[in-house]
Amino acid sequence: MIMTTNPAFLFVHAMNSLALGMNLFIIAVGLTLIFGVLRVINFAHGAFFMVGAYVLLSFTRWFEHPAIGFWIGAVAAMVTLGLIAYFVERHLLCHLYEKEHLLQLLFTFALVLIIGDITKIIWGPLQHSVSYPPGFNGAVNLGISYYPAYLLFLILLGPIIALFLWVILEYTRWGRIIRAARLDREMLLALGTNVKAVYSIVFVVGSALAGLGGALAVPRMAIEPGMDSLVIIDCFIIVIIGGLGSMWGSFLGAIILGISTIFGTLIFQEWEIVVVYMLLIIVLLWRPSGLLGTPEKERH
Amino acid sequence: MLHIKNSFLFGITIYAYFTIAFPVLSAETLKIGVLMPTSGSGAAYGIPAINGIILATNEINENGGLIGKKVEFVIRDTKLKPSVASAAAKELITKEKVQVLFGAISSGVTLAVSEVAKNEKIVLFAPISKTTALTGKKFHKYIFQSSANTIIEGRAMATIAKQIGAQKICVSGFDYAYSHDLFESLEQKLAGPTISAKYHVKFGTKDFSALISQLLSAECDTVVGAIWGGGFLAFVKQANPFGLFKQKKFIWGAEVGSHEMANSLKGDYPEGIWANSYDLWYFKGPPAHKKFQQALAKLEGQKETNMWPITTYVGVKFLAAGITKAGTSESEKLVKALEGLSIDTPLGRKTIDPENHRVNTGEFWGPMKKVGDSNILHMSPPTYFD
Amino acid sequence: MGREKLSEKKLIVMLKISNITKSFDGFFALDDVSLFVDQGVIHAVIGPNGAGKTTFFNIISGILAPDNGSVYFKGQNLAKIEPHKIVQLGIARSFQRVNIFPRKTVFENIQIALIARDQLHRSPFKKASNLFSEEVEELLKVVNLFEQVELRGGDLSHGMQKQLELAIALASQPKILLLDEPTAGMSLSETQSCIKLLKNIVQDRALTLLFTEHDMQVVFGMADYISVLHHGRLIASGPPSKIRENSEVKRVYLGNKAL
Amino acid sequence: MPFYVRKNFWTITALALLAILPLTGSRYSIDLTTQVLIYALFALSLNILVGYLGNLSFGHAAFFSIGGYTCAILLTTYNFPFLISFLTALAFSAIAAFLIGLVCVRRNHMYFAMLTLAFGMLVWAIALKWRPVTGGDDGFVGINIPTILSNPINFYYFTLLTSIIATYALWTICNSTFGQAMIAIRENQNRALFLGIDTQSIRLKAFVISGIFAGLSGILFALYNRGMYPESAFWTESGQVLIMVLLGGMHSFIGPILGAIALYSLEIFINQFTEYWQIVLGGILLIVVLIAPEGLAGGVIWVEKNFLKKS
Repeated sequence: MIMTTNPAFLFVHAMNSLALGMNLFIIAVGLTLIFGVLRVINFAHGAFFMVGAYVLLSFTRWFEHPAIGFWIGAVAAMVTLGLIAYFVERHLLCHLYEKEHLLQLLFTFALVLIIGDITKIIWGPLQHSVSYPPGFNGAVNLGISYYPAYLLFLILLGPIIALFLWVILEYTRWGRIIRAARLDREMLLALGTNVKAVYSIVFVVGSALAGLGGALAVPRMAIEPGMDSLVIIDCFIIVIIGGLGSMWGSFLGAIILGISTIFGTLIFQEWEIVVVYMLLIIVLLWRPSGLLGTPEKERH
Repeated sequence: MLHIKNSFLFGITIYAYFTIAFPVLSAETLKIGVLMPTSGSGAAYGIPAINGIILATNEINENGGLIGKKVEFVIRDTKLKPSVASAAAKELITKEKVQVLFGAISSGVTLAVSEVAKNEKIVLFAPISKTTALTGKKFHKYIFQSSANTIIEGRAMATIAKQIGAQKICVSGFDYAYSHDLFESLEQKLAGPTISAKYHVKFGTKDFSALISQLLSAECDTVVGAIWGGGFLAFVKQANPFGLFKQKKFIWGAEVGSHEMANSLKGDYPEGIWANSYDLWYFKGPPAHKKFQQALAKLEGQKETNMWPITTYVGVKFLAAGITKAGTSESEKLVKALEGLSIDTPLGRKTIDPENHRVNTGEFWGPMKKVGDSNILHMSPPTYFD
Repeated sequence: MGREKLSEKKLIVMLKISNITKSFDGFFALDDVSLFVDQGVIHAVIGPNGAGKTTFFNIISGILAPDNGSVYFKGQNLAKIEPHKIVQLGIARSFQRVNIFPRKTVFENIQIALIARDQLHRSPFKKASNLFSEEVEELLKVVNLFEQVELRGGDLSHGMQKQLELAIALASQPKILLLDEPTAGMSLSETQSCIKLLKNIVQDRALTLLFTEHDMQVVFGMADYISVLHHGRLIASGPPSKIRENSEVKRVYLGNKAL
Repeated sequence: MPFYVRKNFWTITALALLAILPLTGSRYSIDLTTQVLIYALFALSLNILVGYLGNLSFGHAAFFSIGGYTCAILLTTYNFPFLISFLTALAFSAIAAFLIGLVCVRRNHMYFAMLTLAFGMLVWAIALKWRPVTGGDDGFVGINIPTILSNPINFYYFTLLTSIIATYALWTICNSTFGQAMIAIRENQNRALFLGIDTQSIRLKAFVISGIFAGLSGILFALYNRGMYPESAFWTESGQVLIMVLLGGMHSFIGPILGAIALYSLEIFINQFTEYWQIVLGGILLIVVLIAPEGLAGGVIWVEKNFLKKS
């Protein structure tokens, strides 16, 4: 175990934590939005992430030019997932809103299985890799240290997405409706808004973010079957630490998970496996509704 | 009430149909039960490995089968879970009436299947799982292991370390039995160079940034690694921007020198690192290897074949030779026949050690280099270590 | 104030609330409220919305702890006693919004209350079916729900659900009953029969009743004694006739209209 | 027919069929039924929390593996007698459930679920990392079981008997006054509290009961496989058993048993026909979710109702 006080060393680790956190944030924020409004625990969110990665893979193969392939692929991943989500929500999930809400778990579990096999059929069982997009494969001199350009991009993109979502939630009509839905579903019904449309939009946007997150994670990862099962648990941890349904909560949760993963590995090496779960327990005992979550309303 | 009764009876009939099986035992076929992960993260290894089995069985059947019977194999997905694998193994034995078990990937899964083999007195032939516990601590007479185990791999690493002039070595791997065993074997065999630091990361992690920084600031001149598959892929891609591979020498086990790995990483593959592979389609070897590669290329529909088939191909060939020698697939006689058995494989003559049931299987090792204008690296030159 | 006039016989104090203060984020929901509830009395707590009535009930039943002051039930200080133990002491309550077990039958709704009253809910081996069936029937007859015994609680009409909740509260054989707006959402005829029912029950069972209400007809038709909350302060307390005359009550609550 | 027999006709029939199963002489059906019985018990134990108490748990595999590992370690590493190992393992599951429950029952809904998840993963991490004791990622293989149990038929009867006793105990608990209190908490925790029910202590008790029976199924699992693996504590395992409960129908006592039979046998059967078992199983689950919202148990009732109306 080497723990130096070298500032450059610490700086790189801090940046690494942020980069990991921001990548996870992009995925997890979709999960938290969906939970907040639809009250659905979407186990298939990880599978959506995986499909996003595979879609990007296909695009980088179709386009000769790596930059075009990558960036169009990232957008295509979002669009594809949006379309899949629209179909799933409109034709399948919507039949379950009125029923026992735990059935939705069973439903999303079924989706995980089906998507797992479909990706295997389309893209095969082997591992694949996509390079960093051109211009992002090197390191940038930040004064204190060199740092990989792609990670810098992720570190900047995370807050941009967060701000963008915040502006939408805070200052648009749809945003107000979504916030209202998060707090009180009955109120939403009373307002006479088109609840169906709200649910569709949130599910589509949330899933599209999972697709984007999957596409953007690709340059740092292998694309392979089963890549969904790890990311979903990370997303759950983030969403819970931050508070279910809270956008900024998942932002904070993602950074915390990033820090605990990177510095946890540094300090505790392989025992890092325990750190995250201990952290989760401590947070939940200290703040029952997560760091930025709103306490659940008393039922009368 | 009537209808409840009907659905109840219907359910029982279905259950009975599947369970109280009509023994599909036929005098004409000889069944091999294959346990491989074909879904989830293990599919990347399990599915290619099955090709080797297909190839070997086809060859055997074209030549008239074994002891007058046609060879048939039955595949079950292990999902990389020991409990699933052991249930599947029991099902293969009791329902499909397979005479031999073959396969399993990941040491925990293989050990679980091995326990079934021990209790059911059925031979388990393990062509891929590397853990020495299988034929060491947990040895029993029905287990045979033809993979290049951690002793062989560690020995090869020690030799290479000396050859490339390593002084101080850092080792890094996933925190589980395979890496620990491998590095222990490496440490025992090292003559000259010393291990200065060990870095273990949580099993299956996809983020290696902490490890990368640790390696960057470590005092060693050579890194010996054992992170495999998608993990290695992620490690390389995360380490590249930091220039890690330019700063130190690398020896990396766990078959990351395979062509499929080079093919998926393409230009991102770190040039000059020493890596290993069970097989290389471009290896200019004996005619038997060429013949094997041609047949495999035909089966896979690509000239640049995968690495895993050879492991299972050789395994099935061993089993076939054993059954032929014993004249039966009956376990006790088969065990006797397999012990000390030698056969010719595409990569030379291999023997099962009668004492510990291990095979002297080696692997290709060599530096990964650019060849021609292809951006897919080749091991050049490959040397066979066993 | 008017306690002596209410009745000639010696009054026993059921509930003594002294100097209760409760604030949420600096907003005073209750500010130094003190009052007595005497045994056998129908006592109404009234006040405009946000006056602190529900907070007042929540403090008595132990959901909320007061910042200051204390609640005594038959001389026993209720501070630090958990809500379920307060119920066991003999304080039952209903809620402003119907609070029953909607997916269980009317029978089961009452049965579980009886199980809880006898502290049988801790026995994992005592068979539940048909337990207390006679007592359940009796209670259902009291609240006129006997016909609906097989129906699910959630399938009853709103008024019936209120009656069911009343039966649940009665099942625990309380000494004092706290009802939060017992007639809320009821039709005129339902309200009237409800008032009659409540009056009968209180008389038959020698109960003490403390309730909140904003329907003035109900309040003045039922209550022996009325306390008025306004902005968390107790501004008046007395028999209906006195409250009717009270100028401050008229001013802040009734908007100077004659009652 | 005497009244008792008529009333319990289906239970008696099912038990009779299970009792004579080994007469068919099929090892496979004995093995598969043993496995199904173990999972059915596991699912029943979880349903105490999910179905009766209304608390979603994502960490139930923790108690399953604590039971299994404890029994395995005592039998093999310490050579304890069978009965002592068995009972100590049950006690360990109970203690673990009590300690974890103390923390978890202080939270509701998703936060309860996530706490159970976190504790479940801690148990998994311990099973994985405490190599000298648990065997780490290789698993704890090669458990010494009494010779009498090494015969599959004997083991089948042992499992059957244990499951029958456990199921009867669970059935009694679920239909007791305590069971009514659990349902009351599920339906309306707040109302239950104001009936004078100490909801926290009921929830803790239920958590412990549920943990003990999960531990029991874990013990059977370890003995049957003669091995215990860290994977059995992983959250996907908790997810699997949760799916069994939901599939079978959590609002009936028998639902989880049906769910365990259906999911476990489906996974095995489909795997026999196609490599693409995931898509087939997923499709079946999807159909069940969309047409039988109360799970399989609800489906049976629904079929009965609708057919009876027609006839």
